[in-house]
Amino acid sequence: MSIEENEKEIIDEFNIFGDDWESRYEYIIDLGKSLPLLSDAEKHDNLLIKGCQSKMWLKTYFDGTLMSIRADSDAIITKGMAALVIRVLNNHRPEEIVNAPLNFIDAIGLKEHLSPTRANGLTSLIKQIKLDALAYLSKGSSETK
Amino acid sequence: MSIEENEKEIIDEFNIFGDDWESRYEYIIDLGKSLPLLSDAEKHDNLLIKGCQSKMWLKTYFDGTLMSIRADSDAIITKGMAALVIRVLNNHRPEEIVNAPLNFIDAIGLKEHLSPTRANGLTSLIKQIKLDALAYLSKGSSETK
Amino acid sequence: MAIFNPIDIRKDFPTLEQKVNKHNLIYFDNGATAHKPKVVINSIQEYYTNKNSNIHRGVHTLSRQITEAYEQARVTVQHFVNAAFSHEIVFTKGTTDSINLVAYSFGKRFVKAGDEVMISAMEHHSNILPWMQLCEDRGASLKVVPINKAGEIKVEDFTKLITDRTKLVAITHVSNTLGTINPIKEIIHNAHLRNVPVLIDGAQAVPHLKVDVQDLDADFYCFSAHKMFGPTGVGVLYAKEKWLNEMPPYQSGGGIIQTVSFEGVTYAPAPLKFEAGTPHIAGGIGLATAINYINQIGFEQIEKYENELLNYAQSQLHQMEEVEIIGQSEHKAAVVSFIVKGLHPYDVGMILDKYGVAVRTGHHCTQPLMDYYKIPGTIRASLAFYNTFEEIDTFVTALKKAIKMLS
Amino acid sequence: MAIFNPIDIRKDFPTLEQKVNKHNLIYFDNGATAHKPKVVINSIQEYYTNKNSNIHRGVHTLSRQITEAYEQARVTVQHFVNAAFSHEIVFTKGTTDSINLVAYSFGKRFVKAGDEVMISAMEHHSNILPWMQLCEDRGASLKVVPINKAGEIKVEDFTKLITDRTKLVAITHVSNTLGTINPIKEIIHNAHLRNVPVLIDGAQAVPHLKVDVQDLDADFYCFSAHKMFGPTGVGVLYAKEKWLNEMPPYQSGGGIIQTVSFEGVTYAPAPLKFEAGTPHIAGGIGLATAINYINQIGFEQIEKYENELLNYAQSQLHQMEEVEIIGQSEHKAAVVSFIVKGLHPYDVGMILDKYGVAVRTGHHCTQPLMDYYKIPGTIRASLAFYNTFEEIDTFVTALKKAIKMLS
Ligand SMILES: Cc1ncc(COP(=O)(O)O)c(C=O)c1O
Ligand SMILES: Cc1ncc(COP(=O)(O)O)c(C=O)c1O
Repeated sequence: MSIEENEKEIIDEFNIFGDDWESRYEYIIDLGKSLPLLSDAEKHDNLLIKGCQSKMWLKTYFDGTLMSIRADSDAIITKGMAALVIRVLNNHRPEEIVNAPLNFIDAIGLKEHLSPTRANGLTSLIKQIKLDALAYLSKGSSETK
Repeated sequence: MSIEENEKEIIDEFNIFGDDWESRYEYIIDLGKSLPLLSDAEKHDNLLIKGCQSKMWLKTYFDGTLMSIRADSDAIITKGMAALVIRVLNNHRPEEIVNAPLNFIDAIGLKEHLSPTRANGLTSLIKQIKLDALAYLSKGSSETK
Repeated sequence: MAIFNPIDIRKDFPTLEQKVNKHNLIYFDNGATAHKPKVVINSIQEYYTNKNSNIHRGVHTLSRQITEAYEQARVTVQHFVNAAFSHEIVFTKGTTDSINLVAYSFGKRFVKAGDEVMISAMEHHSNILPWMQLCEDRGASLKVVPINKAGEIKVEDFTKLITDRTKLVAITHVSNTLGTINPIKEIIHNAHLRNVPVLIDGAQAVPHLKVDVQDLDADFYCFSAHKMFGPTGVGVLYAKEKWLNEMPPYQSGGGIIQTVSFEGVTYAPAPLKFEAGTPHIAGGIGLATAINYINQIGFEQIEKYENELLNYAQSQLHQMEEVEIIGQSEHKAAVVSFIVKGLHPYDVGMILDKYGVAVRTGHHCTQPLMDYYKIPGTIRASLAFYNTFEEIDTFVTALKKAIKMLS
Repeated sequence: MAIFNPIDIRKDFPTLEQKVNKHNLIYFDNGATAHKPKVVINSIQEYYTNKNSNIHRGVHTLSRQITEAYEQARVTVQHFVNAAFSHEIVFTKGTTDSINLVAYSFGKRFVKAGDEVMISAMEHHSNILPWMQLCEDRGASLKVVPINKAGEIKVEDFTKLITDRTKLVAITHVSNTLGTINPIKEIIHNAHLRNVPVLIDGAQAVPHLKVDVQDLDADFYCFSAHKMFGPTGVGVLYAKEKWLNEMPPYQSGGGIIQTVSFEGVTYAPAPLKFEAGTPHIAGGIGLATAINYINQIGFEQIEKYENELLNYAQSQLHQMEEVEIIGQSEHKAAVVSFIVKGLHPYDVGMILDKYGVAVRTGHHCTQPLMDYYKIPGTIRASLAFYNTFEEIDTFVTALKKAIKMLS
């Protein structure tokens, strides 16, 4: 599925919740709880994304064609949000990732997580994923970050 | 005449002008023009009062009983105001000078000259005269400042 | 002095009358910044509408009038902290600016290689970093007085650490994270026995309790208007006249000098020497209005009411097993920090916000303190006299829902 | 863009509608501070009434919303001066604060004993004293580029004085006393040929003309909100990203770091690194509103109208024998300084005030310039786009009366 199709799918899922923030957040929290994204051993400080109130680790990998993304957080909502972003972007080509507008976050009513307050790591996460994608693009060969 | 009587006299003179600021200022300006208070040779920098937009020189003298005061300014309104203050305080005992409330400035409608803006030297002039008076008081013998 | 009634008081604060996420706003983030009563907002509006002019510089009427009003504001601040002279009140940008001013000017004059500056383990970054910087610049060293688990400083610990090289003690009056009211009068007394001057970070004290700098014998006392119901961008440095006279200027520029030539300058006396540039005139006017407003209520009533609020909030939280209160001193201002076992403060804060409850989560600019407690942060409810018991109930209900959702 | 009509414009500025000493106020002291349009006053009131909260720190809704608004204000400033990035905009207390920041942080990193800093003879104290202080602290020397009698700097004079030790050039865009618009684009170009960065004091430029920092290629550009129809207590430092990255922080405290322990700190990237403490949030919001207001009128119309005003005022004054205009450059913003032969500026200003005319008299914080002209001060009429030809007529009439009274 393309990035856009992934986004569409999530938007459809969230549409069911209507105006009800509680269900939306329960969904995010469940996502955060269910997915062990990185093992404790993997959570090195050099994977930390700067400027979040909660800790956020990011690990990306490039096989020469597709980029895969893993991330984790010590805060459950942040982790759930990261899981959504990964679900959308994972296993796509770096140029697709660089150009992804990621409108779905706004569309599913979670735009508040994109605010420039430094409390929130989502903006930084997306920025770092795109920076990694850019770096892979310019190098072209497989690599881990 | 006592300081209070001097003040009373000036207030009476100014009462004639009523609400008319132009006459009041013409009076002050005339005062400023007519009185050569210090000769140019006397206008040493060490007599300068700090913090005025116009220059203001102050010279006081104490004969052991009475204090005499002379002052001058390169701005004519400042000079006129100084002349009024001198007319009130000159040749009085230091303790009288220290305690003089100088309400006349307010009473004759020239309170604006007492503002704490540093543009205006009148407040500094009065402060310095009183400081000199205090110094004479504590020493007691004749002296020039 | 009218009888204290928070319901009436709340009417003075328009910001409180709003819905957040469809709930009535419950604002428990007063430690970050407090809301402004209408009189303060109106005084700022009135300044810009009718009185605007630059000060100290013009001979014209508007300029003269606003200079007088601004200097009157200084006198209002003087009386608020009971300073001996109005020229001991320096207007700054805020607490951070005040502390930086002292670190620079006092440091330049008095701190040399090998000297020591002493702070406590519960300081706000604004009362840590300027001293670290000073010590680094001058080759001096920073000494940190420990706290106990309850979040208290022992006066003896302070006294013990003072040496002949100690040049300054800098300590907070009230901890923004823990709420602890430190025994600063005793600390100042003991420091003075060793001839060491003391700077007090009063940012979190002035909204809650009566400060008397002469009774405390503080050498420097710093605070921000925005945390005491006044405008943003303005704060105060109180300093004893003798220090202001000895300290060189900090920033330089228009307004701080008597004469300038390229050969040299003569400085104006304090406070002007420390107030380079056009000041935040509307800020000074608004701060004075905020002080008058506080005085009308009176600290006696404020302290009594806030104490009841604090006790109620703490007792409610105590009843929740999963909650641990961080900062258990017996002397506290109306600040409760806590953690929920197993949950990240950020998650809890996010969900509370959804219920209209504004708390702050994180390290509250006291990272070393978080390291001491080995926690990533806390959830902080910081109260003001316009908060109510009902709000605490609603907050506790919301907190329970949040915990349920997140567990 | 509506057609420019000062009569309509004046209605936006409530402060202009008042009597001073029974006369309609004629406010010709815009160089000291400008009045605020209602939209600016309202945006400040609206902030305090409904949006007040601290920024960057909270997860709650109010805090998030105001953080976004404050960062949006930064973007508005960015576009106003056409900076390449919004993170090149640092919010400060004002021009003086901005210049002190650069003197400290750039100086600490780049200026060593034996180096030189270059300014001009027409600088404001705020663009003299910080450099004198820096040079004194570092053992560097201050070089002063001369001006001619018309009040102009010759680009060649500037270029000639640059040496291999010149580390920075600091010069005003528009002289607050003379009105001269300096050829800063050429000066910057020439300084860059020698690899010397240039700081521009833009305090008196931004209210009058369009500034494009990229076109100018300025390294640093400083200005104050209060002189451009915005609030007091807030200003801007524009700096090229590369300098901000290389410069150490100035003030330290809450908000400027990523991590702190007593062992060391990691700083946040610019602009946060330079914005310690709670900022003047209402100030940032008000400044952005002022910029939007100016943009609505447009600098094209402003420059054209002000030029006409300036020419008219100068030609009226030229006709008076006893008047001498100080500052006769062909490139001037709407500022006229003059002296009346045989009279002290202070006296003239006092009497003008009695007729409701607010001018500034004195040295205008440019004492070295007064020394150059060998005068104690000038009378300065500094105009804004809300001033009118009729006001100039009334002013000239009042001036004639004042001269008559005083002569
Ligand atoms: C040319 C110039 N530079 C700097 C300043 C200082 O500005 P502020 O007082 O707002 O810091 C002024 C204002 O008087 C000025 O006219
Ligand atoms: C204890 C303490 N000190 C200093 C500060 C810094 O105050 P400001 O940000 O107003 O400069 C704060 C505010 O967060 C504080 O709580």
